[in-house]
Amino acid sequence: MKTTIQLTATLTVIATVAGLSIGATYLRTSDIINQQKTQQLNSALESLFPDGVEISQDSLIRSDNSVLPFWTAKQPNKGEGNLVGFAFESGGRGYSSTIRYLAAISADNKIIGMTVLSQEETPGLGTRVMETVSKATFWNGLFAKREKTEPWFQSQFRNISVLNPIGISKKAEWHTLSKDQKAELLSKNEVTAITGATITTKAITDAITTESKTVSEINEFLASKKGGLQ
Amino acid sequence: METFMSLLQISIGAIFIQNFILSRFLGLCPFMGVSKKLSTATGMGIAVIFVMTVASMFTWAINHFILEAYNVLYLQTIVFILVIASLVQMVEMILHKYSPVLYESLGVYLPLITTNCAILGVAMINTGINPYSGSPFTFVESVVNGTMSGVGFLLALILMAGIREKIELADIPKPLEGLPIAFITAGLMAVAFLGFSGMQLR
Amino acid sequence: MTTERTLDLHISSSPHIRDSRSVPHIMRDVVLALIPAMIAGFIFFGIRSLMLIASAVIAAVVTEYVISEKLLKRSNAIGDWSAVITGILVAMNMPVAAPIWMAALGSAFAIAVAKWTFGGLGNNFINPALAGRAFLMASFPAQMTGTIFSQSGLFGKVPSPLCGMDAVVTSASATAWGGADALSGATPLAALPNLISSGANIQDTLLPLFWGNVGGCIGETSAIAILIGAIFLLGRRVIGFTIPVIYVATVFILALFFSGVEGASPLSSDAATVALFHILSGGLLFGAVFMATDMVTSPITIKGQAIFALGCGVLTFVIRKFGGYPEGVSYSILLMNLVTPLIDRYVSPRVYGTGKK
Amino acid sequence: MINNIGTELKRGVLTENPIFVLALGLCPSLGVSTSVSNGLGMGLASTFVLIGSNIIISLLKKVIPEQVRIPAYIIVIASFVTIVQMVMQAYLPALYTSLGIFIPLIVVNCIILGRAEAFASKNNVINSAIDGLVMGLGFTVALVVLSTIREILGANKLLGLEFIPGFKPMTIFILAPGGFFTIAFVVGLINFFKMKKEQK
Repeated sequence: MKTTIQLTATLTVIATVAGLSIGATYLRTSDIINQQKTQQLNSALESLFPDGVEISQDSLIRSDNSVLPFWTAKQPNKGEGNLVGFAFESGGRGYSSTIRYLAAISADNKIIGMTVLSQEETPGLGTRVMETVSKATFWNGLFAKREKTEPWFQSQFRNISVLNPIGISKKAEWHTLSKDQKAELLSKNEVTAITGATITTKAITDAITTESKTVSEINEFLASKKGGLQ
Repeated sequence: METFMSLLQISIGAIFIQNFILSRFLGLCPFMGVSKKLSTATGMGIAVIFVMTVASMFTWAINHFILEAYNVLYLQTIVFILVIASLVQMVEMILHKYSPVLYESLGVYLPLITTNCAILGVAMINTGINPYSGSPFTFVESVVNGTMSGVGFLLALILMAGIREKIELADIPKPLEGLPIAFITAGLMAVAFLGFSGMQLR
Repeated sequence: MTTERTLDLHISSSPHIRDSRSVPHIMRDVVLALIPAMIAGFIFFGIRSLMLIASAVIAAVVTEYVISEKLLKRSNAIGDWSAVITGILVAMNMPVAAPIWMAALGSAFAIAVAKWTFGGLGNNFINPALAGRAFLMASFPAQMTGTIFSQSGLFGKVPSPLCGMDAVVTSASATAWGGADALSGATPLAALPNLISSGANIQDTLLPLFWGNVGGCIGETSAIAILIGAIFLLGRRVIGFTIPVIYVATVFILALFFSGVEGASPLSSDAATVALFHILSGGLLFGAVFMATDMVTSPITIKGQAIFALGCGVLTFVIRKFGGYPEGVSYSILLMNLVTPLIDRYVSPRVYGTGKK
Repeated sequence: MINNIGTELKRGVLTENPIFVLALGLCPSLGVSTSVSNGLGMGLASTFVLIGSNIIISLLKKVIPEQVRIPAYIIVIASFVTIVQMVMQAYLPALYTSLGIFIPLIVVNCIILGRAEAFASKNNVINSAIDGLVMGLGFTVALVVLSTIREILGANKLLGLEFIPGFKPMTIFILAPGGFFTIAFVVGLINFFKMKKEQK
C-alpha cells in the first residue's frame, strides 16, 4: 500500500511541476503567438492593397444568419467614392488540403490581389502556389539582400474579374509568358495552371468563382450602408 | 448518402492516398521492425488498427470536451501521449482478462505501440481540419479516419512483409543488405502508391 | 525471365518455365515482338521516337554493364537481353516530345534501383521499366504529360500527343473534339461527354485508335502493332493468354457497366463504344501484353495470374475514373506487382518452381 | 564516464549516429527532410528536448521509482516538447507551420526515450547533458545531410535559393519515395565505406 501511494505521489508531483512549467511558458508566449497571428493577417492585407490606404474590419450577416467578416480599404482624406475595395478570407478543397486564401476585390469587381494563407499541397507540385520567381541563386543569394517578390501564381489573378468564371490555360506557366500573352490571358479571364498540379489550380479558381456570390453580397451591403448614411 | 460518401472519401484517403507509412512517414520504426515475416506483420497491423480506433475515440472526446472547452489546448501533446499510454495499458489488461486468445496473438505488440508515432499522429491529425470537407473532423469522421489509417498501415505492412519474404534469398549487394534494401523496397512501394494520388470520388 | 543461376537457389519466386529455352532466347523473342510497335512509333511520331528508344537502350545496357561487371563483379548478366527490353519499354512509355536525356535517366533508374539493388534479374519484385516510368512521372510531370506540342510523323502532324491519354485527339477528329485545349480533362473519358454533347460520332475515333496516328506514348499509339507482337509472343509461348485477356476483359466489362456518367447508359451500344475506347486508348493493350506479363513480377500459377490480371483491370479502371493521374495502366501493374508475393503465397497448388510441363 | 568531448562528438555523429546507424527517429527524419531549413529546425528542436529531458531525468533518477519510470519520463519529455512547440510558434511561426505535426511527434521519437532509459537514468547530470548534446547533434547532422540531398535533387534549391542554374530538379526526391531512396543510399554508402575499412 505504501508503495502505491509513493508511486502515485511521485507521478503527481512530476505531473504538477510539468503542468506548471508548461503553464508558465504558455503565459509568456500566448500574447506573442496572438500578436504574430494578427500581424500575419495585417501584413497579408497590406500587401494586397496599394500603399497608404486605411484598412478597417467590418462584417455582415448573411441570409443564413452566419456572420461574414471582411475588410474594407479606403483612400484616406477623401470624401465620396473613396472606397478602394474590400477583402475577405475563403478556402477551397485542393489536392491534399484545404487552401485558405485572402482575396481583395476592387469596386468594379476585379481582383486587386490574392494571397494564399495556408495550404498543405504536394511539395514540388501544389505548393508551387507559393513559388516566387527570383534571379537570386544560392551562390549570390546568401550575401545579397533578398528582394520581396509576390508568388507568380498569385500575381496572375490581378485584374481578373470575379463575376465571370475564371478559365485555366495549361499551355505554359504565367511567369514564362510575354507581356502580350499575359494581356491575352487577362482578356479571356484566364490564369495558367501549375504544371502537374491542375487540381490545386482549379481548386483556387473554383473557390474564387464560387465566391462571386459573396462579392455581390458585400457590394450590396456596402451600397445599403452608404445609402443609409446619406 | 452524402455522409457515407464523405466517410468513404476519408477511408480512401487514409488507406491509399495518404497512407501513413508510404506517404506520411508515420510509424516507420515498427514498419521496418516487424515486416520481416507475414505473421508478425499481420498481428502488429491488427493491433495498430485496434489501438488507433480506440485512441481516436478517446483523444477526440478529450480534445473536444476538455481541452477545447476549458481553453487549455496547449496541454494537447502531454495529455494525448498519456491517454494513449494508459489506453494501451488498459487494452492489454482487458484483453488479458477477457480474451486470452486475442491477447496471445496481439499482446506482444501492444507495448511497442505506445511509442509508435502513428498513434499520436492520427490523434493529432484528428484535431485538425478534415481536408475533404474543409471543416474540423467530427467524432464519427475521426474514428473512421483512425480505423482506416490503421487499415492503411496494415496494408503497407503485409505487402512489405510479402515482398521481404520474397527477396529474402535474393542476391542483394552487400552494402545494401538490411535497412537500405528495406528502404528501397518501401520507396518503390511508395512510387506505386503515387498512382492513387489525387483520387476523388465524383 | 530469370538467370539459370537464380533458379537453383531461389525457389519461391522463380517463373514457370514452359520449355527448355534459355532466358536469352525468350528475351530475344520479346524484342522481336516489340518491333511492330516500334515501327508504328516511327511512322506516326517520326525519327525522334527511335532516338528516344536508342538513348534508353544505351543507358540501360551501360548501367547494367557498369553495375554487374564493375561494381558487383558478376559476369553472367549482361548477355541476356533483359536490359535491352527494359530500355525499349521505358522509352515506349514516354511521350515523343520528352527530352532525350530523360529516357536515359528513366532507364538508368529502372536498371540500377528497381533491378540491381535487389541483385539483378529474377530478384526484383517490381517491373523495372514501369518503375522507371513512374519515377519520371513523379519527377517531371510536365514533360511526361502536360505540355502541348506537335510532332511530325510520316503522315503529318499528330495534335496534342499527351502521353498516357491526358487527351486523346485523332487527326481526323481534332476539330470535332473542340481542339486540344478543350480536352485537358483528367481522363480520356472526361473528354467524352464533350464529344457526345457536341454531336460528334465517337465511333469515328475508334478506327484511328486501332491503326495508330493518335496522341499518346510512343509504344501505345497503334493497337494493331501491339496485337501483332502479342500474337507472336503467344505463338512462341513466351506469354500466356491468362493475364492479357483477363486484364483487358476486366476493363471492358467495368467500362460497359459503369460508363453511365460519360453520357452513355450502362450496357447500351454507346457504352460498348466507350468500353472499346477504353481498351484502345492509353497504354492498356501495351501494358497488358508487354508489362503485366513479366514473368518475374507476376504470379506463378494460372489462378494467381488470373487474380493478378483482375486486380490490374479493376485498378486501371478505378484510377482512370477517379484518379488524379490521366492513365492507370502503369500504376495498376506496379501496384499488383506489390501484391504478387502474397498471391504466390496463398495461391500455390503446385510444387513451387516446377510449373507445368 | 565522459572525458573527451571530441570522442563523444564522433560517437554521436558517426559511429552511433541515431538515424544512419541506430535507425532511430526515422519518421521525422524522412517527414521533414524536404528542405534544409526544416531539417535544421527539426534537428535543433529535438536536440533541445534531448538535452533538457536528459538533464531532468538524470537529476530525478533517484527519486523516480522503478515501476513508474516510463510514464514519468514521458511526462518530462512531453513537457519539453510542449515548451519547444510554444516557443517556436511564438518566434519562428513559419518553421512551426512547415514542420506541422512532426513537432508534437518529437515526444515519440525513440531517440529521446531511448537515451533517457539507456543513459540519463544511469549517469550524472553533466554527462547526461553532454550525451543529449552529441546525440542531438548527430540527429541534426543526419537530418541536414538528408535534407540537403533532397532539396538539391528535388527542388534544385538550397536554403530556398536556386542551386545550379538550369538543372532540372527531380520532384520525386521531395515526395515520399525520394525520402526512402535518399536514406537508403546514404546508409548504403556508409555501409560500403565501413566494409572497405574493415577489409583493410
